[in-house]
Amino acid sequence: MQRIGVFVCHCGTNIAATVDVARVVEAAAKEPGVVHAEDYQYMCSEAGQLKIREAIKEKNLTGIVVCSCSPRMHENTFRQAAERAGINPYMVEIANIREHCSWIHKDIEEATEKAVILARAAIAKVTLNAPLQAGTSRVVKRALVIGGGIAGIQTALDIADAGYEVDIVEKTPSIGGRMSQLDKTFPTLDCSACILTPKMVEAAAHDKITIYTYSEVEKVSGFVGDFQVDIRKKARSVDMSKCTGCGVCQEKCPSKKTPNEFNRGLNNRSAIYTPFAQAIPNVPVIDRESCIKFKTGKCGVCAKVCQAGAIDYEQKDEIVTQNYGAIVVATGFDTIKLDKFDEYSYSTSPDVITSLELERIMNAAGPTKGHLERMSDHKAPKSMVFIQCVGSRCADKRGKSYCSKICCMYTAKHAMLIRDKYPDVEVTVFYIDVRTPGKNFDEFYRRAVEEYGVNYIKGQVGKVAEKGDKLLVQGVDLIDNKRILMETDMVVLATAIEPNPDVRKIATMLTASIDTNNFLTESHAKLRPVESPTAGIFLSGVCQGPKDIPETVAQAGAAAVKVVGLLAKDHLVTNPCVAKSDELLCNGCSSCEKVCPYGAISYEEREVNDHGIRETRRVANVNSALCQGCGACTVACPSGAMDLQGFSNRQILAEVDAICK
Amino acid sequence: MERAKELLTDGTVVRVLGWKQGDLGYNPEPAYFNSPEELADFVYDGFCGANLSKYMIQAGKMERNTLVFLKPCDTYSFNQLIKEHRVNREKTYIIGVGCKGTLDIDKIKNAGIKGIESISQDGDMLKIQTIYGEKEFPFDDALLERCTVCKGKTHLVYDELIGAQEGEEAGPKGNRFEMVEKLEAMMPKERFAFWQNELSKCIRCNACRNACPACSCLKCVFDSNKFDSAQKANVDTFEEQMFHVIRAFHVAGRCTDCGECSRVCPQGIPLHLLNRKFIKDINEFYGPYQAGEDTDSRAPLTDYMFEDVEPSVVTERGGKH
Amino acid sequence: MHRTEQEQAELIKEISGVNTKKCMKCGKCSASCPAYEEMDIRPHQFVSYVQNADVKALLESKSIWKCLSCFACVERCPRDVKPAKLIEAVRLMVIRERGGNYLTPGEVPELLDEELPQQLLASAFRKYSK
Amino acid sequence: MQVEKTQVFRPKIVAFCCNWCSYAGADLAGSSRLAYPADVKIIRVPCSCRVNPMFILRAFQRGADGVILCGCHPGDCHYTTGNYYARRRMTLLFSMLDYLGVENGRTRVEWVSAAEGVKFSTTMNEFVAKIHSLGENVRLGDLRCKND
Repeated sequence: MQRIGVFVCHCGTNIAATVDVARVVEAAAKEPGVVHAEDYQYMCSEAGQLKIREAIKEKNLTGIVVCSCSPRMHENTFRQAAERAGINPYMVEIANIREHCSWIHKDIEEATEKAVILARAAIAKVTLNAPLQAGTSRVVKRALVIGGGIAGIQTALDIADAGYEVDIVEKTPSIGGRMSQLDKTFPTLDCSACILTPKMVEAAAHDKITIYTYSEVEKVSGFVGDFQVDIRKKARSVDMSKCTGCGVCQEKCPSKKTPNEFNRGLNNRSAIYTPFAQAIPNVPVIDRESCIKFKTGKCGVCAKVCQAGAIDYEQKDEIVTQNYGAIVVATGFDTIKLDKFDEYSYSTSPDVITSLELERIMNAAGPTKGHLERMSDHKAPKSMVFIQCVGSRCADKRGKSYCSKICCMYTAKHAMLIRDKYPDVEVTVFYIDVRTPGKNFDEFYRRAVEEYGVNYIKGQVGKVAEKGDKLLVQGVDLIDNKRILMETDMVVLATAIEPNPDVRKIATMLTASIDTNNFLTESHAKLRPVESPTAGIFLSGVCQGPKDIPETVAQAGAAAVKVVGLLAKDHLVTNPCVAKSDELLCNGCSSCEKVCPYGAISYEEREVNDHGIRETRRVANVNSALCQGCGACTVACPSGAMDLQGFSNRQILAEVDAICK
Repeated sequence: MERAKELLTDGTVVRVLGWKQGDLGYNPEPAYFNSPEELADFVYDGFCGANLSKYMIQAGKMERNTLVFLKPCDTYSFNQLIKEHRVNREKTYIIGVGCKGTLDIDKIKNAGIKGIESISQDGDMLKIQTIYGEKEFPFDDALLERCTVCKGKTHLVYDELIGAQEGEEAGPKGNRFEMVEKLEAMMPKERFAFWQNELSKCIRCNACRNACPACSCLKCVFDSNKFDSAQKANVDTFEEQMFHVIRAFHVAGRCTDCGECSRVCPQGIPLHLLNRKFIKDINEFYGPYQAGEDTDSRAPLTDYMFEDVEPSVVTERGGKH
Repeated sequence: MHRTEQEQAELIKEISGVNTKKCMKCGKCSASCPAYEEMDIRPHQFVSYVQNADVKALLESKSIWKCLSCFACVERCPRDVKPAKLIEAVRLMVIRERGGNYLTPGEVPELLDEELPQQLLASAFRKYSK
Repeated sequence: MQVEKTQVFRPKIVAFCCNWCSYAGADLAGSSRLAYPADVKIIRVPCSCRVNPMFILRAFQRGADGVILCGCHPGDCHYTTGNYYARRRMTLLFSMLDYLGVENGRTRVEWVSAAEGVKFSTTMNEFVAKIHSLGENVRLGDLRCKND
């Protein structure tokens, strides 16, 4: 028989103002099994906890109920207090009489009555509690970073510098990400490549970092401290150990008609290619869909010209399986598709481009070698129009409801750079709001206006139409309340950004939660911004929400610290509220196994002794280290063999009964 | 039967699971036959309604192989049991037997035919020997409800067929959801009255549970202390509702609609209407699904789609309050 | 019956089904409007006028007769505000106050064309039939 | 003249809330002081998928007038897939209860995130109002319990 103590907290007046605490104590004392009941001003205080510890010792309590604030607040506090007094910490139940009672009800009679019922339910539950032992699980001292952009590189460098092994998995043939496509960066106008390339080189040279490019995460199992991950290394068709990166193969490749992804399709590339000159690794891949050899079997030019004999048409995808203690998601972003924004003529006119395309045009290594020109006739523009918020802040399905955050600043950057380099080009920016929170950001924008003479007009553009070899932009100036109809040579759209579409697949593999916009959800919006709610999964960069480079780098470092904090531990304490199967009731039907999100349930042939009948049965076995305690299996099980410790069928039914009494 | 003898003699199997004549002319019962001699009692006629699949759970644990006779619809149950790892296919030799439909003795009795001694079939008619002389009754009028909406004459799993051909007369007949739809169209009060009347007949004999090939738990939750739900007394209507609702829920997505529950109910409660409601809902909400059709697909309740209907569909669709 | 401007504004919102608070003042409605130059009060201003219960000016505005009901503003609005619906509501209010519509309700269905927004036809008749 | 004191109907309502979203949403409703009737009593479960149909039937058997299940929004489940299973289970169970002639307004599933204190409170207000309109649950009550 349990000996239960009930402790009712006043929480100052937070509870006591609407709940008659004395009556709750009185009612609780009458419940079967309760041998002690008292109230106190602040149960969570050191003095309050002392009362609990003393009562446990004096009255030989086996379980306690604390009627106080939400268990999400102080469950741990009271569990520790119980443990210090020598009883199992899982013999503690909380009746939430603050958030769920005193704070939402005004009538003292009603609130007190409810508090008594909530106390009764907790007493009924704790009567059925059993001591649980938290286990431990190992921590693999290695981290995985998914995505090799600036976020992934920075996270990997910081983890590696702390002395832990890190693997970067990058889908494309080179690390570098979006930042490698940018020309200059705001607000200092550093050359993007000049600041990124050293980091790429550092990552590649770091003895603690292994980089898997042209690779994807294929399967993830396990849990915090010990994830098992399958990485698919796609066949590069080039032997990385032999290739010297001389580039002759790319020069000689006869297939040169594939849109160049790195240049956003503004020019073409060869079938064997490295995305850009500073690529890491500087080893090309053969794009098998474009390669003549793979399509027709005839060609083989690259193999013939390769002095190193590195070309390997027979190469196959390879699966690398590795264990990790922590995983960082750094999958980055892409710009949204503009096919639904007909009014801007993006799909019909080559002179209407996105800002990321402009980055490539402005870049010395880009399709125009850095000369500002129209893609239709390669003439230098005399005037340019920038349109902001294309697809951002959009309530309808065509775009995204959020602000993409970076566009105001990069548009100011583009406008400024163009006015600086080509002073005869008229630059007009149509904006809804110019948002420049950030150090030196507003000053930067003002310089664009005041020093460089960029013409900012408040008002979203209604329409862009082709008119001869010009573009006709129709808008309004909301300040002057005047119609604007202007002819221009080029239109640049500040296109909304969205998380990399692959992230949904990755989030599912990681069981990391994701919002309706496909941004990964952080564990707490303010206090745990780089952690996913799934233990051991961390977030770095735009996969979590729009951000610029400095913010990304800061978050990458923060994620790295969290990873290091985890990897520094030798063991983790596991949640003991896990599923447990009664082998005598188990039918072996596999229903539980099918609904388990963690693959924690396996089946084995086991000899059981069912009341004297010895036989070998197929029974479920729960790996308590993998189980996270959701309880899906307990309901899938028709015979009731599967139960959840800490939230058992009988415990919950006891609560139901107490509430409905 | 001859074939069974052969297989017993040549050692392919060591026992045969079939039906033997009961103490009346129309109540054959499931039986094991361990020798060719015992097979003399073997019988197979329209009253061999019993679905032998469930017995194979037990047989699978015995030494060596067992021969079992399965009617087409029984093979769905057997398949479902394979899926749930309850039967051992390797230790089973299945003879798929042809089926013209199984009969409901109560339909004959209710027609006023009393003192039945034996029944035989003659074309479309049943010849019934009674103590009052020979009577005739149309075969089709004596069919069990489940056979009037037969899901097809194809065996899904077998080693050989007798009296049936492969791919014979596939496809279901009739609308098995007719009565479910009728109930759905009623006012809630009428529905409640209907079920209150039906379920209050329940004597908790557990025949439905014992006959059901899906209800095959080693120990039923209603017999264990896991839910404080072990109570057999017929206390009031709601106790019975709870039992039957949970029973139907536990077999939802696993029930092949074999109709054994209703066939064996001594009180004549149309229990299959509970199972069919789940089947109908599953088909409507999550796409057509026939339990036992295969041995590897995910059952509807262990599967999901992101776009699944919300539970509010019940209120929106019903709305008749 | 006399209504205050505030009441009129509420009525306009009710008739049109427009939530003026959704407007983020980007001006894309006016930027898209083919009749912009003809208007004294511009489409984007309709939203803030209604929001501020400045209804008298709207009732007297010539814009309500210049709106083509082409729905470009409705199509392009990133916040789903539907300025054309507001303009129609103001128009309707003027017509109701003057007393009498230009068409009997029974005549309207025959004139409907599936390709056109219903409002286009209805408002066209209100504007030009007299 | 004696005024007869009328018995006010105080429904018994059980709310199952998942620990990660809805229970936190209820906490937020509390800390935001968003009132809802005291008739609602919350039972904390790790996930909506922990809720066995037995619990719901048992609540009704013991005299509950309404049962509501709250979980994370589909796609947001802390355990990834729990609420998808809960959704199917509850859809089928509620449909069955409806089929048995139990008013379908007495059962409800609502997805409430940890940030939706307002939604939690409005949902509970709506649900209690609905139960008030349906009155005492006579159809599923356990007569045995009421007679003693």
